[in-house]
Amino acid sequence: MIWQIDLSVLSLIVLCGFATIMVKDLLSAAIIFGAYSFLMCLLWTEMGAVDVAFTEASVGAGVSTILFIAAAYQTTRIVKPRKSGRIFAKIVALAASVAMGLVLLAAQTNFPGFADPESPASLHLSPYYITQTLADTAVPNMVTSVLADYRGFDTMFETAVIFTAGLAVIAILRRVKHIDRCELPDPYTISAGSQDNIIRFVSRQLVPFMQLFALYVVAHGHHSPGGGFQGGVILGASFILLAITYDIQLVQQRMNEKWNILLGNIGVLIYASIGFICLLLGANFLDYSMLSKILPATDPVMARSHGMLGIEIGVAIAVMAIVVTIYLNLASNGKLDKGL
Amino acid sequence: MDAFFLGIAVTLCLMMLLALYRAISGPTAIDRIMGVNVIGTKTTILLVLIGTLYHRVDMFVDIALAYALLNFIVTIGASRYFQHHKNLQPRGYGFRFKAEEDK
Amino acid sequence: MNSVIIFLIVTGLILFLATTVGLLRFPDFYSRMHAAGKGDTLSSLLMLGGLALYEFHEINVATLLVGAKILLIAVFIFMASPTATHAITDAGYESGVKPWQKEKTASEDEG
Amino acid sequence: MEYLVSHYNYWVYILLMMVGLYAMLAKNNLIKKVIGMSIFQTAIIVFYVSTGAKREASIPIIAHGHGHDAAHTVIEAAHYANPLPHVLMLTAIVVSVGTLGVALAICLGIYRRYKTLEEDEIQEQLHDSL
Repeated sequence: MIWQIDLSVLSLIVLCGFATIMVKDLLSAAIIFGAYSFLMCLLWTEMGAVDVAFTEASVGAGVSTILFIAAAYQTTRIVKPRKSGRIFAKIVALAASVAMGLVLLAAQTNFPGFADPESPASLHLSPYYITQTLADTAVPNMVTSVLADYRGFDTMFETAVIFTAGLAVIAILRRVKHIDRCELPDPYTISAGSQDNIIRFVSRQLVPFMQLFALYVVAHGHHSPGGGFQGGVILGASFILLAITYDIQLVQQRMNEKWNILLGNIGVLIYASIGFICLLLGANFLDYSMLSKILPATDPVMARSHGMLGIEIGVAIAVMAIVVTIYLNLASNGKLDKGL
Repeated sequence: MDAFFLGIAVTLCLMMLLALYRAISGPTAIDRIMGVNVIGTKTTILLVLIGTLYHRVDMFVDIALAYALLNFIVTIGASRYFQHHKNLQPRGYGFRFKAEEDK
Repeated sequence: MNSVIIFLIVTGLILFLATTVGLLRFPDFYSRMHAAGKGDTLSSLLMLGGLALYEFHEINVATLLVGAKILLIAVFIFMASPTATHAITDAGYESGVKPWQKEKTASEDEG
Repeated sequence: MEYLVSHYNYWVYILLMMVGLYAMLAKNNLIKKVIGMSIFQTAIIVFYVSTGAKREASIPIIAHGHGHDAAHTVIEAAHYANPLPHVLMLTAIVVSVGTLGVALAICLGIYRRYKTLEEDEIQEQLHDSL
């Protein structure tokens, strides 16, 4: 950690957080929230959490702000002024948050100092991960090895949670029949002038690089920050860029809804089936060292590394499909024909 | 050289504060998008700078590359909002809308 | 070598200072966009160029790769940043922001 | 003074948590509440990542480690940041996108039915329909 940058970025973050809440316009709030997530990414890089920063970079820049903008697009950006009865609720909320703040402030006096190497969190369990990762799994990036190997169960169910979120969005929003559809006023059509070609041309050039880079992130996650989650989000963001600059129909042609849901399933299935293969080979669930029996020319250590790569690919596929599904459903209000 | 890079990084943070002022107080939402766009570009540079300070640039450069690729999705998406919605919001935030003038 | 790096980065910083001053002081949307679009892109390119040059202080495969990646970032910013500027300006024009004119009175300016 | 220097990170997370909780409780607009929820989430992530930071420590990726040939280099736990909070928070961020998507989908569903995002107007409409 570098405390000079830490202090300046933290003050910027607090400012941004207050501004996001204060501003009286949903679109502006979404945009300032984008700046907030940029600053968060900086904070985590500076604290040394590169993988977290990478996730925040891809999620904050690529997906979450766009989801807010899409929601404001489909509903309204106007926040109506508060009615008089809300003052009581405001006072209660203020009292509750101040009370919570005081309780936490009282609790943090017993915390170890910031960045203390002797803090209890850094003395138990994590030294094992730090010192044994290379010998156990031949993966220099400890975050990847802890994520995919030591805590493989955790990650599997996180992937399942993301998959469930995608299903929930489809269940809430998707409208197939015409009777179910709630017609909003048609958005103003874009002027089909020549200016729009510039944006389309540049994004057409950038999308292949994005997808190639996402594959690199998935494959190189063992040796540098990155992995299945980040690569999957970047892949999904490339489709979101296509959907914004062209239209949703184009993305539908490339990856229709059926394939999207199927890919989400396949991703989670790849993860679970690698676990079951380990089980069939006589080891515990998700114990990749047994994979050396079926993978040619690998010892148990390298087999763990290869097993991690396999589940990262599954995670990437699932995350990509779900991110694209969530965006398409939100941006088109469940109709999947036109939108933001 | 490290002290120089640290000074540059802190100065960039301070200048981001000025850009953030435009993003927070900007009279219209488009001004805010502009401020956030500037902050995003500077974030890319600060990521590489922090990597240089840690002496591990090879690990940080991927994050910066992801930022350079993804940064403008927000900008394009937000500006797209205005191209679609240009006369759906007659009560603008400091704008004069075309539809109002036509009347 | 070091003096070249310092020159590049400091020039980028001064250009970025000009950008932020323009962002704060200019009277209307289009002139602010003018400052933000140009100064931002050029200062980013200069600073990334300086940082890439700093990576080349010893030449081997690893540093060459990192330097090439930093230059690739510069290329992507060079593509993406003017496009983003164009998109914002276009959005402002489409939603009918009026350019600022000097002879306008304050009451007209409010609209 | 030392106490001040060593605890300022915690104050920031408390402040952000208060901002998020206040927005979730007091704001009338549903999407504003969702933004408050996101800020609350990031406050928790700041706290976790702060516990993983170490003074004078590098990022949790072993330097120059490629395959078996680097196995004989000595690895000290104090030289690398604690990877465990990073892992937990990495998945939390991606899951937060999922929850954000579901929350916004519910907002869209409510808007589809009640034509408003304001909490009190929805309550009025609910009272009228009873």
